[in-house]
Amino acid sequence: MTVASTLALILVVLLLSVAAWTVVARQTFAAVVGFVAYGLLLSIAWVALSAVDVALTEAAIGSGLTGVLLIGASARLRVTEAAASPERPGALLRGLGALASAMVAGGIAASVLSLPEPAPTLAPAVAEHLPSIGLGNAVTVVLLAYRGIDTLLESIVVVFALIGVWSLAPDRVWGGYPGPRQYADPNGILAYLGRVLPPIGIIVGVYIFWVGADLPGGKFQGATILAAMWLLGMMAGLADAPPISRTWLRILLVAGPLLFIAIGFAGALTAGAVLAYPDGYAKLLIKVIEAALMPTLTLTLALLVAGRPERTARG
Amino acid sequence: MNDFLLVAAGFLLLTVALGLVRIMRGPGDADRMMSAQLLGTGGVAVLLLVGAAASVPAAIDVALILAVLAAFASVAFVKSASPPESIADKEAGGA
Amino acid sequence: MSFLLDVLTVAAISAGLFFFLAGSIGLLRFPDALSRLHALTKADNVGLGLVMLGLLPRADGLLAALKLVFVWLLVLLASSMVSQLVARVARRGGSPS
Amino acid sequence: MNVPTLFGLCAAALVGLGLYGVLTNPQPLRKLLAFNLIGNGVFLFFGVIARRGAAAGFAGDPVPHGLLITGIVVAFSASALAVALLLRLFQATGSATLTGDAPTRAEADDRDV
Repeated sequence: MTVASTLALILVVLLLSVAAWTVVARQTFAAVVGFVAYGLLLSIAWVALSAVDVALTEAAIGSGLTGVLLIGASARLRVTEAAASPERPGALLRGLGALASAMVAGGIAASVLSLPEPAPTLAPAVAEHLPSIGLGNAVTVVLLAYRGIDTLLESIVVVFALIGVWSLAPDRVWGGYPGPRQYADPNGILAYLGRVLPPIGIIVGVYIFWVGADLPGGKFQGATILAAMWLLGMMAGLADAPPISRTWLRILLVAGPLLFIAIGFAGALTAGAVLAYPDGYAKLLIKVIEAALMPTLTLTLALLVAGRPERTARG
Repeated sequence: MNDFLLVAAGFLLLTVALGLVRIMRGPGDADRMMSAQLLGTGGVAVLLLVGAAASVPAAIDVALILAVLAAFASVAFVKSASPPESIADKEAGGA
Repeated sequence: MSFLLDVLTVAAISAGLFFFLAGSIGLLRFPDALSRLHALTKADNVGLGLVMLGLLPRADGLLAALKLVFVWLLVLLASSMVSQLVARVARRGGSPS
Repeated sequence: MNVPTLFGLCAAALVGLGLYGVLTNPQPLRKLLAFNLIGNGVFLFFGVIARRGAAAGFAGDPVPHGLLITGIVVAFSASALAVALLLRLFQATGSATLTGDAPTRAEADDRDV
C-alpha cells in the first residue's frame, strides 16, 4: 500500500464517519455542523482525485454557502425538533430501510468494481480542440464551449430557484426585503470582521474568477466567494439586501443568461450552429459571457441564502 | 521528501479527526462549532501539504477559499445562537 | 543549501503537527468550553504557521510563497475573531435559547 | 487497492447512508441533509470515472469535471429552495412536519404574522 492510497483510505474513513454522524445524530444542529465538516473533507477528497476545479467549487459552495444556509435553517426550526421524535419509524421499518439502502449501495459498489478497462474518456478530444479556443483551463473550455448548453441552462435554473424562493413570500411582504433584519453592534467584533474581511474576500473572489481562464478557477467559484462576502456584510448588520422589487436588481438577475442566449443564437448566424463561436472570437466571447454571468451568479447565490422576502421596510 | 509531506498530511488528518469527536460529544453547540473550526484550519494545512507533495499548485487556491470562508459558518452560528437584540447588548456590555 | 532547507521543512512541519496534536487533545480533554477554545487557537495560529513556514522553501515562485503567507494571515484573522464570538456564546451557556 | 476504486466504494457507501437517512428520518431538514449525501455520492462516483479517464496530459477527464461543477451549483440552489419551502411551512403551520393533516387555508392565514 502506497503512502497516497493510505492517505486516501484515511480520508474515506473520515468522510464516511462524518456522513454517518449527520444521519444518526440526535440533534439537528449537531448533524448540520457534521455536514459542514463533511463538505470540508469532501473538498480535500476532490484534490486527492486531481479534480481541483471541483475542489474549488465544493470548498466555496459545500462548506461555505450550504453551511450558512443550513445553520440558519436549523436554528429557526429548532423548536420543531421535539415534536418530530415520536414520528421516528420503528425498529422493523428502520431495519427494512437499512436493508434497502445496503442493497443499493452494494449495487453501486459492484458497478464501481466492474468499470470498463480501459476507461472511456473524452480527454483526448478536448485536448485536440483546446488550441482552437485559446484558453488554458480545459474545464472552463468544457463549460463554455463543448457543454455550453449545460452552463446556459444552469445559469437559468439558478435564477428559477431564486424565483421559487421569492414566490413563497406572503402577499403582504411581496417586493420587500429578504430574510429577517440583522442586528449587530456597530463597534463590535462582528461588525469589525464585516468590515475587514470583505475587501480581502472580494480580491480573492476576483482572482479566482480571473485565473479561471488558464488555471483552475472560474466564475462559479469566484461568484460564490463574492456572494459569501456580501452575506457576511448582511450578517454583520452593515449591509442589507435590496428589496426584491428593485428594477436594477431584476435586470442584473437576468442580464447574464440573456446575454449568453443572445451570443448563443448569434452563433447560429456567424458560426453555423447555436452556441458555436466564430473562428478567432471564441476566447473573447467566452470572457464576455463569463464576465456577464458573474454579477448574475453573485446576486442569485447570495439571495438564495438570504431567503424569501420577510419585511416591507427596514425595521 | 514528498512522502514525508504526505505522511504529515495523513497524520494531520488523524489528529484533526480526534478533535471531530467533539462534534459528536458536544455538549454545547459552541463546542461543536470549535471542532469544525479546528477541522477547517487542519484542512487548510492538509491541502497545503498535499498540494506541495503532489505538485498541484492550485491546491493553495482551494486552501485560500477555505481560509476566506473559515469565519463564515461560525458567524452564522453566532448570529443564530443569539437573539437579535442580545448580541448588541452583550457586545456593548462585554467588550 | 537545499539539504539545510529540507531540514528546516521537516523540523517546522513536525513542530506544526505537534501543535495540531496538542490542540486536538486539548479540545478533547479540557474540562470547559473556554479552555477548549484556548487549546484550539494554538493549533490555528502556531500549528498552521509552522506548517506554512516549512512549506515556504518548496513554494514554486514568489507568488505561491506570498499566497502561503496570505492563507496563514487570513486564518489568523478569522480564528481570532471567531474565537471571541464563539467564546461569548459559550459563556452564555452554549445552547441558543 | 488504488485510489479511484477506494473513492468509488466510498461513493457507494455515501449513497447508501443518504438513502437510509431519507427513508428513516422524520424531520424534513434531516432528509435534506441525507439527500445531499446521496447527491455527493453520485458526484463522487462521477469524479472517480473522470479520474480513471485521465489521458492526453490531463489528470482527469475535463468533461465530467465541467458537469460536476454545474451539478454542485444546481444541487445548492435546489437545497436553498427546499430550505425556503421548509421555513415557509413552519411559518404557516407552526411545525415542520411532512405527516398529518395539512392546515386549512384559513389557519395558515391566521398564523401568517
